[in-house]
Amino acid sequence: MNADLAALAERCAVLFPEGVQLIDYAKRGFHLDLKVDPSQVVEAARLFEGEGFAIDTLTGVDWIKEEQFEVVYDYYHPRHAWRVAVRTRIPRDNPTLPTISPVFPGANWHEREARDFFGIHFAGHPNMEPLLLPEDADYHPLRKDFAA
Amino acid sequence: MSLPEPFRLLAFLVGLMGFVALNAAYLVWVERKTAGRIQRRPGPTEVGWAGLLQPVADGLKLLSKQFIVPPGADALLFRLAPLLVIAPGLMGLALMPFGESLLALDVNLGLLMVFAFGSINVLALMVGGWASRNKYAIISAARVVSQDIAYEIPMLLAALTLMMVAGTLNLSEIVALQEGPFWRWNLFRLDLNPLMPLTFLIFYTCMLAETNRAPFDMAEAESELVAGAFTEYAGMGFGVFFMAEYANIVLGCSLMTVLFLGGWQSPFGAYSGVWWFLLKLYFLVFSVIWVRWTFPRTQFYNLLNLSWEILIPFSLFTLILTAAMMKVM
Amino acid sequence: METPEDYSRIVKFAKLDQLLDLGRANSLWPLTFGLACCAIEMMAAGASRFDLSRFGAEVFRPSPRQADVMIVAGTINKKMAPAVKTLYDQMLEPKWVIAMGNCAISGGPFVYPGQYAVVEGVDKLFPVDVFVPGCPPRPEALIEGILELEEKITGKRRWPRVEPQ
Amino acid sequence: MSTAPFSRNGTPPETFVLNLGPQHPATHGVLRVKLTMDGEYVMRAEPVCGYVHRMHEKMGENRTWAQFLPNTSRIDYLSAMNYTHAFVGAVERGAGIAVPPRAEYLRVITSELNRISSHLVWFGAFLLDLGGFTPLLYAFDDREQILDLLEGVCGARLTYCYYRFGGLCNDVDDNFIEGTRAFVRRMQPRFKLYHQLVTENIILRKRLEGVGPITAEQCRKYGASGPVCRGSGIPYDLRRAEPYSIYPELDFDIPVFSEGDCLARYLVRMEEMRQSLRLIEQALNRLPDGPVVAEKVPRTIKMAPGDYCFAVEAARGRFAVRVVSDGTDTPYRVKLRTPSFSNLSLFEETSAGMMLPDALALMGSLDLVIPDIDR
Repeated sequence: MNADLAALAERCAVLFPEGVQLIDYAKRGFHLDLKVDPSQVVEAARLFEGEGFAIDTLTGVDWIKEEQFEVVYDYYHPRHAWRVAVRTRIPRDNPTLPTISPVFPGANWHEREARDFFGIHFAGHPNMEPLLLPEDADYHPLRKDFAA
Repeated sequence: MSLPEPFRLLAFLVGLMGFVALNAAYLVWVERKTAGRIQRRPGPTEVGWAGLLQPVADGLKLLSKQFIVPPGADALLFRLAPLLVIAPGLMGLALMPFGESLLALDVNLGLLMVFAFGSINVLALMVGGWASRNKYAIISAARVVSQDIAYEIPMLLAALTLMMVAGTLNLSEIVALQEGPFWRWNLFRLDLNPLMPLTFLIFYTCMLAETNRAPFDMAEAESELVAGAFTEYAGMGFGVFFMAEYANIVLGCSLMTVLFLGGWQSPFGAYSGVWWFLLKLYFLVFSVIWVRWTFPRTQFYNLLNLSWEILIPFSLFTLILTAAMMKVM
Repeated sequence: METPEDYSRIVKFAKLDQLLDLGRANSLWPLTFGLACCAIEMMAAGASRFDLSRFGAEVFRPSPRQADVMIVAGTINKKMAPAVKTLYDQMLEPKWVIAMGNCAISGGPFVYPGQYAVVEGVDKLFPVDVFVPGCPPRPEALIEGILELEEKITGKRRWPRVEPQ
Repeated sequence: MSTAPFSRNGTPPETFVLNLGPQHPATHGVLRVKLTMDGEYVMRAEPVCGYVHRMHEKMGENRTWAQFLPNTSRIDYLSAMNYTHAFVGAVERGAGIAVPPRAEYLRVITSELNRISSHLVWFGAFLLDLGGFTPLLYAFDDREQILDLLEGVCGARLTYCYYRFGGLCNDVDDNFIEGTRAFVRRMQPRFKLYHQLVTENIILRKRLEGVGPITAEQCRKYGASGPVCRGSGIPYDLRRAEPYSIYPELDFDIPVFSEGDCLARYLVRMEEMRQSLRLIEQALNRLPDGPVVAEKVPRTIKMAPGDYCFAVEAARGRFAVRVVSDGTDTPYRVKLRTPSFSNLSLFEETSAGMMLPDALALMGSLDLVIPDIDR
């Protein structure tokens, strides 16, 4: 099992020189960690989609001290049960990311939810209205500087 | 007790109104108690002894509820629909021979008139659904029309076989022909129509579909169309629809008792009277209630296919078979 | 849609009103309106063990027109508040409201400084008759709530009230 | 199977929008689906959620680790044990707390009991959508017995807060063990009853066979998990794929059906209940003695900065908690990956062209819990 995983890690390292890490599942809960530049997000999604991965979720984290949003895409492989976390960092003032919904339609709702909570705008997203907040909501609750 | 003509009829009609109202009230009680028993719970017990006053409480509450015509609804049709629903049930029962002399209208074309009144029910539900200007009600109105048309035809064909067997349309004569012990009943007259139990089953299925009950309750599909054709009705409007549903069930079951089970004839030849009629009637009504709480709802196009592809051919076949058997006999 | 003001204040039939109240109390048709966890306990109250049908209340009417009591079982969200208000307006006089569970009474576990989504209590939207505390309240508590509502309607208590020691 | 909507000789079908409103008997909660309908056929179904959004993730950020525990059992109140297990597991994985074996066994027993009770509620509600009223009452009868057992252990019927970091809050007594054994014995014949009454009913089979097909590709594209993906041929069950707690030591098999229609998902859940009974029996036989909580669990949890995931096979599918900690005693970010969110997201694509009753049967077979979607 580790051999195919290591082979996958090599392939990712070729495409994304920034940072590929094999993680011990027992400690962190996922197998492969990938730091990716915001523009390469769709490319990473296409790579994992080709490998047979499935979209799991999209997590936004607001690092207010470093003035950055961190967006983590989670993919898992139904056959080999691998779990990959792809991370990107985007500036806090105008957070935009290319949408991956053409590759994974499931991400459509996750991106709308991230827009609700953090105000991250996903370029090219079919309908960018709020999903969980009321239609006219202009506040983004999960930002650290959110006051009710 | 031979009152002059108009008063006798008036007494009968008043009696029938009371019979239908009482029926509707206490069939609701029977339904909730049987549903309780089937679902291992006691059903209404607190209101009066064993819940016997529960229908009275429901009636009082429905009577004293506010009745409004929803804005934008067609006021005239909205109020007309409940009347249109309850009227056929009453008039159909007026033709039913409950007992030898307990018969409001002895009409030669009794069977034809019952079916004529039966078909008004479709129109009433459609008018009710259309007038309340509610999307769910309109969908349910469309469903009622297609379902009842699909199930009117096999019912009529089955009734035709019975008419050929009995040779007359007059309901009291049909009952009179089934004189004597129970194998004289039409249901067991296999000499004339070997598939008579099958016709009985076809008639029973069509009666279920006509009254929108049990596996065919597409009109008032609780979990899909909120409350079907009478979503917007409240208080006594809804109460009348509820009463009409039970009146139609009683009408359908009493029609089957007259046609197949020998009306007020007793199974062993003697002591025949109205109590036998009521016994058979309520056995059939109980089976309708029993079916409701056991079966899920059928798929809509399966329901229509069942009628067009299975019931109609079968009832046609039995009709021709009966004609052939009578020719040969 | 403004409901007409109550005529019964002008004309009073003592005995008839009592009879009608008795009829209304014993056939409270609840509106199927489960929002969250309390809805499961409401279904359990309607199920065989804690049977609501003993009080004639097991006919859960989905349409607000035919329901008498609205059991608000769950959390009222700010996005849901206008819908709940419309449902309450669509219900017809005489109607009652049972606020079931802490979320419906006061916002329950989701009230903290800086919360942005929960309406703190259904009585901010419309008047509530009976409060059934608990998170979620046991089915017996809901039945006690219905008995409480019946006492409020008729003035007489059906079963002796159980005083906690 | 219903064909796609037919446009009458080229003219586009006139459609109307039917609002399967926030209050509707078939949605079992407050989910609104905007159905663009052509007559009886659904052209496009667009779910609108957020009507019971309860800010669980925001509350995670201003509560200490232990204070967030009651929230975990209110996200999906039907399988509250599994959800608490995920959060507690993530914190234990981050803070490096070991859990004694007795606690692990009891966690598996209570989680599986909770899975059966959740599947029973689904069974009743699903058949309520299809028009059969009685199975709901039978399912609730069995479920009441489970609730009594779990209430005897942790005092709550629905929102148990039974697990703590490093183990459980209290030990089980003997009549819980006898009660569970008696329940397992009583439950076996009940499945035969359900199969005779419901599964072999021709009306129901006609309602479910071939209705709402979901392909394995769609499951992968939308991230559907649990009985939804196992009904479409993907044998992905977290208890086998990413083993946690003591599931590797117990032997049970994963029911997988490849048809992908409502009937397949129905059979997966019915079979899963039987497997859970086997699991409970084995776990009860091997229940070790010993402490129920790890000895030195620090009062305030301190975790090395970084993010930790823990995923659990809940009744509805894969529930994962991603905890980001910055070393203080309150979590920096708690992400709750709930199964119903992804399962519902594929409803829009799969329900195009179906009739209204079929679409509702499909939604019932997805087994949605609405606060699980809105969090």
